Amino acid sequence: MNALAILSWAIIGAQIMLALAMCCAVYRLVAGPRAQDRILGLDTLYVNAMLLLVTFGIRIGSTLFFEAALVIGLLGFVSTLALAKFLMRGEVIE
Amino acid sequence: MMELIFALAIGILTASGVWLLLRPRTFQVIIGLSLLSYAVNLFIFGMGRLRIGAPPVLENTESIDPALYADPLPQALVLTAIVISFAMTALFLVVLLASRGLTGTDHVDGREDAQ
Amino acid sequence: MNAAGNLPTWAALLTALLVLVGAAATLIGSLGLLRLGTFYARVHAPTLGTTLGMASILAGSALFFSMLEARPVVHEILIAVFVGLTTPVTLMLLVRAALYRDRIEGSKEVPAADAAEHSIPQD
Amino acid sequence: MSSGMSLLAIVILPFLGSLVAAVLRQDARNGAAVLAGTIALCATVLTAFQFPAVHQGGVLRIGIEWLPTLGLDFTLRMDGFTWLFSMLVAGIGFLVTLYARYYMSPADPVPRFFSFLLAFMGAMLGIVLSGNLIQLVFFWELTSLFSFLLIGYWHHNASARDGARMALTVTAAGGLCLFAGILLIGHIVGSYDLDQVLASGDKVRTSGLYLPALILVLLGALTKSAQFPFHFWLPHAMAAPTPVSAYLHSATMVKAGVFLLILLWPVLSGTEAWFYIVVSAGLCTLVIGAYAAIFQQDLKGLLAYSTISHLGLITLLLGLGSPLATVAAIFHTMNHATFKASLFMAAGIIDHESGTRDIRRLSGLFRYMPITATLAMVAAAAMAGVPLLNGFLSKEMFFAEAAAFHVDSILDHSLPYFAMLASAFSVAYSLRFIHGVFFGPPATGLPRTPHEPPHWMRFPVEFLVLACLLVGILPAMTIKPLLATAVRAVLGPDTPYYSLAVWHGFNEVLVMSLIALSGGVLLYWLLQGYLAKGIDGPPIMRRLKGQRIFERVLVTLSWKWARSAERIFGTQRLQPQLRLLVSFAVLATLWPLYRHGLEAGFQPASNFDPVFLLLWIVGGLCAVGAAYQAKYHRLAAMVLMGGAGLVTCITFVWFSAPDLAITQLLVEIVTSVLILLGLRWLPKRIATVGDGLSMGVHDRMRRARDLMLAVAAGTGMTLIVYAMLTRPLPDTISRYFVENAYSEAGGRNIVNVILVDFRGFDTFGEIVVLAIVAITVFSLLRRFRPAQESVGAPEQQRVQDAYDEAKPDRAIGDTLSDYITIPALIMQWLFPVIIVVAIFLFLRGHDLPGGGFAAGVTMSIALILQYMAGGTRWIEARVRIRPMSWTGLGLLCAAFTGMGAWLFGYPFLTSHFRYLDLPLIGKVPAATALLFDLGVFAVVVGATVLILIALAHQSVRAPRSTRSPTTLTEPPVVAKENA
Amino acid sequence: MTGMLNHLVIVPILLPLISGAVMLLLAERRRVLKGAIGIASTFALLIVAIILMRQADMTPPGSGVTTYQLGNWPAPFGIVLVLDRLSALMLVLTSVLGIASLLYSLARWHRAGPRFHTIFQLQLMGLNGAFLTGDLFNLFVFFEVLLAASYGLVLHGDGIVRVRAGLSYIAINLTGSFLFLIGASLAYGVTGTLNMADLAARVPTLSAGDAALFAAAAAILGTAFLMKAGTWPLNFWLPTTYAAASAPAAAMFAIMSKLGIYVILRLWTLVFGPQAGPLAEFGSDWLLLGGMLTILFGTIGVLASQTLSRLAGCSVLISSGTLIAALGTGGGEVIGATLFYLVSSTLGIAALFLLVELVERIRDPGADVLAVTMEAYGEGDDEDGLADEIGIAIPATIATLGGSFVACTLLLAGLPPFSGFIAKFAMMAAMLKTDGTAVQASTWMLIGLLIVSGLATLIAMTRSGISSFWARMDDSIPRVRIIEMTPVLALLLLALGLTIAGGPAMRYMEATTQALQTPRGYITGVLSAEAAEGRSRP
Amino acid sequence: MSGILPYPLLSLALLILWLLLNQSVSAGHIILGSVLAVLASWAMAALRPEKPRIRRPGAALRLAGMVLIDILRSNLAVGRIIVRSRQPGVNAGFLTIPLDLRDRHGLAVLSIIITSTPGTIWVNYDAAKGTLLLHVLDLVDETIWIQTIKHRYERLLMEIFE
Ligand code: NA
Ligand code: NA
Repeated sequence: MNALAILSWAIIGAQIMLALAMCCAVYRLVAGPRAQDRILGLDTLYVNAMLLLVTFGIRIGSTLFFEAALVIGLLGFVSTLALAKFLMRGEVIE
Repeated sequence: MMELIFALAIGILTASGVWLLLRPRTFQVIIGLSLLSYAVNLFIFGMGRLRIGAPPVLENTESIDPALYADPLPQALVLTAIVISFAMTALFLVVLLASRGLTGTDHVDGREDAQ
Repeated sequence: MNAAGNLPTWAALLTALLVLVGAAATLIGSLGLLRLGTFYARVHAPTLGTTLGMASILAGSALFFSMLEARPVVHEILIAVFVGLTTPVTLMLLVRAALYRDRIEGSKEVPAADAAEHSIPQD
Repeated sequence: MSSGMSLLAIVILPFLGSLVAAVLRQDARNGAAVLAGTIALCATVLTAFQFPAVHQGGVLRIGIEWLPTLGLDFTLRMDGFTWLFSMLVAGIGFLVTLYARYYMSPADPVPRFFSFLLAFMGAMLGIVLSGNLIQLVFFWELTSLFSFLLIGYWHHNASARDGARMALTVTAAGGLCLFAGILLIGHIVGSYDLDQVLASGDKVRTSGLYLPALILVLLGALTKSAQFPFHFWLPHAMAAPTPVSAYLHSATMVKAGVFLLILLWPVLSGTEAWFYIVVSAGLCTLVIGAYAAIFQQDLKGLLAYSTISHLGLITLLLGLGSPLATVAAIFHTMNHATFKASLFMAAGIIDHESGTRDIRRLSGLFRYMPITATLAMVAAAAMAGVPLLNGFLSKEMFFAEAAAFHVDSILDHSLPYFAMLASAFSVAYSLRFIHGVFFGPPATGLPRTPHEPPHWMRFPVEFLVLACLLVGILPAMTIKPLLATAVRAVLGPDTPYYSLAVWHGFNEVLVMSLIALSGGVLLYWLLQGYLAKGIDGPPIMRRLKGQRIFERVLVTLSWKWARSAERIFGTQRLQPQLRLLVSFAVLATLWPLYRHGLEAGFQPASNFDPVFLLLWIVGGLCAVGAAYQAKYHRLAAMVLMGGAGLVTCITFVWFSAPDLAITQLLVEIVTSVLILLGLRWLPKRIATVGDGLSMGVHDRMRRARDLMLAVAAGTGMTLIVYAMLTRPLPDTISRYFVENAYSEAGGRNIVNVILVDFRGFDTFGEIVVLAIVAITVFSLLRRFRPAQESVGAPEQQRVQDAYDEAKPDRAIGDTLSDYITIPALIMQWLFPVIIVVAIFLFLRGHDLPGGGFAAGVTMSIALILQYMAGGTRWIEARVRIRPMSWTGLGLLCAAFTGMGAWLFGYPFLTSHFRYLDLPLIGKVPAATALLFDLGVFAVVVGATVLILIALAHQSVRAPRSTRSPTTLTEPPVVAKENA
Repeated sequence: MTGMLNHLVIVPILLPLISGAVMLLLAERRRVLKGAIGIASTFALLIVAIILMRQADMTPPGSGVTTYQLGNWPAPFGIVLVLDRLSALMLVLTSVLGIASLLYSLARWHRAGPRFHTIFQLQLMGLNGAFLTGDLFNLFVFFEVLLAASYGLVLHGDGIVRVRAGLSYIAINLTGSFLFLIGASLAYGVTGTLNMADLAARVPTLSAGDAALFAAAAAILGTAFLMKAGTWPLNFWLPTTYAAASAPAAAMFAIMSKLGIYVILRLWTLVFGPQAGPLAEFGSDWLLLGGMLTILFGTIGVLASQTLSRLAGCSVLISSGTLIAALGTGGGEVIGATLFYLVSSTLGIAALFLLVELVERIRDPGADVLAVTMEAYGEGDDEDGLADEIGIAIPATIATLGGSFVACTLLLAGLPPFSGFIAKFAMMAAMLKTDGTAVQASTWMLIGLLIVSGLATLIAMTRSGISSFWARMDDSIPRVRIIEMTPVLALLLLALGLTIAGGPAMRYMEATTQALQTPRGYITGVLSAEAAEGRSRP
Repeated sequence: MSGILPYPLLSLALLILWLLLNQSVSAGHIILGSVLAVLASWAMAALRPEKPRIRRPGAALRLAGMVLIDILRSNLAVGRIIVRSRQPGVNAGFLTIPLDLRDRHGLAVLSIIITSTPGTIWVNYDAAKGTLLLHVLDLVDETIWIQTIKHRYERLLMEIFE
């Protein structure tokens, strides 16, 4: 088993772990119980998804998916932020 | 196998979307329309078949082998569809708000079920 | 993986390690969402993913592509910076919102709005 | 003037006159009358001049190409028969015009009356002179229309309105039947040309479609001629001004049906079906009409029923199918026109001069208006068939034909008796007319003191009565050549021998006449006591009012049933409509697949990847969860929807679509902000206790049905997608894009090149959609009235402000400021960062994932973030954004970039690219597509910002809290934040 | 391609876009200028459309089409605009309705909400684009353009009825758009092309399995188009929406339901013509059945209507049903007659929609005032610019309105002297032309339905007309302006003109039919068109 | 200088951002990036934010290193709690800390540090009282946390920003 094969398996393993992490997040998303739990779940889901995309880039050997991850990293928080503000203030833009 | 998962994914999105589309509350309908738009976007995308690791971005411009790239056309179509469905979601949302304000109900018919 | 043919062994192994560690950290963090009992406890969990998990995986990625393309590929730093800046914003706002909601409902788990001064321990 | 041009003039002149009259001033009574009279006279004279040409069996014709491919040319045709009819129409038209000049009141809009009258005359002449059956139908329907307008002329009377509507409904319906019948005849014959149809009688009668064609044509003719059972509209048409009645119900409208029967007699008659249908309709009408006429109290009503009866007589004659009967029919048509027109006019004079038409009130008018009375008495005698008057001659012929043998049947054998009976009735009502109005004690209490009318008003009556006399006394010298011409034109070689002598000797027919005359007198004498009671309407039949049945049927069919049917087969509710649409789509999709068979492809299956499966477990849970939560937990549903969207986005990455992933993500973000902005105006739905438990069986059924439909739709999509994914991709047009993206369009990112170049026109349309939606949203929100419950500030803000206010060391807004200040600082510093990233995405789009759309959305997110951080007022005090202008300029930028290619002779959107050699920087690719993408960018920024900001602005609209302060109750939870 | 005249084909799309975008840059209060720009642009559109029609009419039928290769990319790869007699006809019809509606709106409606003129121009752009495009997905895009604009126009003027109707309209059409997308992409997945001509060329070569999937795609598309055309049972939204829309918007919509029919006609003659092998004549029985049911439902609806505007909406259904059913009979000459009917009924319906509002002012003189106060409600600071002074009240108002109403009635009921009669006659005569073979029972039924629907229209319209014009209690004369009456009269005169010029009109329609029935001309015309120098087909 | 380059540090950071995004240090990108960085800083100037003054860059670096180490340590600690503990989160609790730091940028950085560190989260800062409400996952000894925040971070931040 050469190093590349190890890397390949490692990445698949990592992706499975990340996917499981997404499952955990989605549990909160679905089960709640409160709105804040769901929002937290969504935020986690976003981060996990971003990491999954990065690992996917390694797996494919292409940087073309980097910007997708970058967009999640930079802007993914906006929707959760809006949700949080909505909970606190009842409206997103005052 | 991936094809089956992909197909089932579209099926689930469609079923959820259709279910919501047929509900009486405007908000349910807008969520349903969004889910349906995911389903439809994936559907269009799937019409170019599934290719892993072949994004249609030319790396070597000297000799171009079309077989190396995923079908770019459905992707372009999906992009257009995404934009349009975003616009329509916005419009539907505002109309449902206006309807709620004017009719006093969030029933899709603008009046609570009489029957 | 076909494109990774010219990767040195050490780099491959290191990448594998970094990615696995990052994924494990992230998974543990997300497991926290399941295991932790209250919202305020749960809110700590995802930071594992946004710190160690992210850093590790991004480092793996940077290493991998730098080796692969034989030039320094460091734009992963951007993701780290962005996530580092943005995640706290969300979490802060979310926790405060949760606090408001719990106070409104008269939850015993959270300190009352006025209780702040009294809870300052004397040292 | 050639004969063809004359024909054209005869038909067209009245229409032209009608147009002229329509634009005359409404008080131009004399002008309109002179115009109408002149035109009618012209038409009469022009027609008269054609007599030499048609006298010897000649046929005049003019054809103008109209719809040649459909075999429909505008053809006018005149033979002896139609000449005679035109003379009647035009001549009596002239007399009626003259009469109407004096009859119509200056208070009425008289020019409009003449306009309608002329148009009606034109339409009638059009029917008569049509050389093409479709053209005949064309004019036929026009007569229905103009008769409607004429009958309803005094539309302030409800009876005029009802009468007009009924006449129109019945005759137009009949006209449509006629239309269908003519289509059938045309189908059988292969042409609508009258001459060809007339030459194809055998072909028509032996065709399998003969019976339906006959029935349809008869429906047209019998409704128009007010034949039983369609007779009821005619008495109600008496609400029209009397000149109209005189014209429509003597020579024209009702005669159109008779005309058609005579015209098509050579083609349709001679079969048993013809005999039974036409004779029974005619006979019933003859008897019933005459019977009912006796008991009318209204002069015009009496004349109306008499008209019905006489038309029945003509119809009966035509139904007999013998040439001699047809001669009688033609003859009686003319006679009836003369005496009935004069009678109507006389009735009009009586009405005009005495103020009433009620026989019960009228009496002894002879001494006030002796001349008119004499004229009316002669005309009534003609109607009764008194010898030495024209009515007698044609009635004799009728009796002869009734007694003759036609088709061996009870109907045929009973005809003479019914003929005598009806004749006796007609004597009785004629007597009643004469005796009741002109004799007896002088009338008292009439609205006006009666006297003779102006001379020219009486002139038409005099003229017509003279005609009755002349024809009655000297038939051979007056009517014979005309009748012969007409008969020859219809019957051709079958023309029988007939005699127009006044005296045929003492024969069977004379006996019948005598019996009828004396029977009529006797009947009137017997009935006097009953009639004196003044009961309106005939005994027995009084209750059976055709009109009322008609109204009831019409209302039931066209209103009650229609409304129920609409309720049953339609719905106003959205859900059933969507359900139908989805079901329809599912079934329509499955049907061809079921018929042709759906098979999976043979592409080798790809490797299983557990990660992807896990991903879609996540995605599926989110989708189903969203579906489950959307009713009461909107926020949850929204969050779950976001989860599903995220997984969709990863799927795009998975299968090599980075552009899609980026765009989907960005749109996802904007959409969720948008929906949240909307949720603020959508009051909460509180799940009521027991909701879902108390759900009725009906609801459960509906849900089960929806669930099945949803599952069916999902399954269908799955099947199709699977079938598609497993078959190889055909040779698609994408190959061209891949091969030419770089060399021809100068871009490496093929998707982007497609978007801005190969299929830039799609993108062009797409940004227009975005712009329109933004404008529409903006417009809607300009007048947005929020739901009552959300008019005030959200509960959270009220609670927090109340808390701040209650604390001495806090000011209102401190809670917000504590909450947002620190995060807002970070968000502000992200502003330039996001802008730079947006520009980055924009500039790299042509070569790498990104592009104008993604950049535009990113840019608008940068702005929205600042709105969220600082609030609307804060940001707008600092940055002035003109989204409407961004949108407009973006559209123009895209359009003008595309049009720039015109300057070089290339089509719209032809791109141009080259490498610019810049100092220091080196070669830089520059493509016009980038300029186009700039337009896209601007529109996206403008539209997205416009939509979001317009929504956000609702919160700062000033007067909203004052609108309904009473509905806002402070929630009791305020204290708890304080606690 | 040299000379600006070559670009004329795209002008019907660009001109409204540019004028719409320019108006977006103008402030809201500059309504006079905007009105002038709108009118000028629409008139120019009409002139261009007429030139294009003449141009299209010069090519011999079936021998080719004028194409415009956007971006200079050859078909089937790039998007092409295709000008033939059919599209030219629809362009002319669109601009005629455009002028009528726009003129009408200048009296008051353009002030009832912001940015009316831009949305109106973009509506025209969407329609023109949909008629011109030769690409299936581009058709979707233009459908969305015109739908988006129609959403704007339905909601224009605001109010509870419009918003309620708008919500249903949007929800249903969004669902329809999804179907369009699914169908179009499925067609691509099977055939690998989006160009309609190329699609037609590729369909006969499909394997049996692929053909089934393509048929499914066609069925999905068909569902979407039939919904948009207003086919029963997918049409309940239509009368409600059209009745709720403001008069000029509704008049414009008269052609929108025809668009669904246009597309069916275009695609079905092109793709499912006799050359399509197993898919030839796909679904025509269903068209016939659906069309007849639609006529029936429209007839019921017309009779059951309580308001004139709903009656007008239901008459759209009759018109649609007639067209669909006639297409379903599929006979050669029927299509020509059907096109004639399409033009005639569109003019009639548009005139009626414009008229209805004026007539309702007679019925309820308060409505006039109400409309004005309604405009005043929520009127922004910049909406005060124009008072009611455009146009003067016309003399003999009632008589003019009444005459127009009668004319509309005749036109829609298919009675002479208007073109409706010729149209119905032409259709029925063509259906009965069977060259000796027996006429099918379904054809007889259709003919019967056509006649009955005409009668029902007559009865229903007479009923409302009498109560509006003849049975009114007061003698007040409603305020109707020349600028409102002119479009109605012009549309009716056009319909009358169609009767008189029936020969040439029918000749055009028949040439159109001939071209439609020889799709080879279209296909080769599109696929063999030369690109301008520089690019060529590989 | 402030007219063209209102925020020089920001502009520099944006230039670096641009170069990182494009993964290139070519002259073209440096020029383009500089132009964009200046333009973007103008956009920032439009918002008229408070200008941060960074007095001691050295302290900033020290802080950064410290924070990284703390974050790594906390990762392990929190990971252990999640995986090992029978009842994870049982010791969690709120904690109020009075702060002396008033500079808003300093507070912002502190909030990022605290929230990014697993196991602690910034809940609310009462500007009037200058108190910070925290939530801590493992609140066994409150004083340790106060020590850490006040002495490790707040002091350094005050050095940098005030
Ligand atoms: Na009397
Ligand atoms: Na933390």
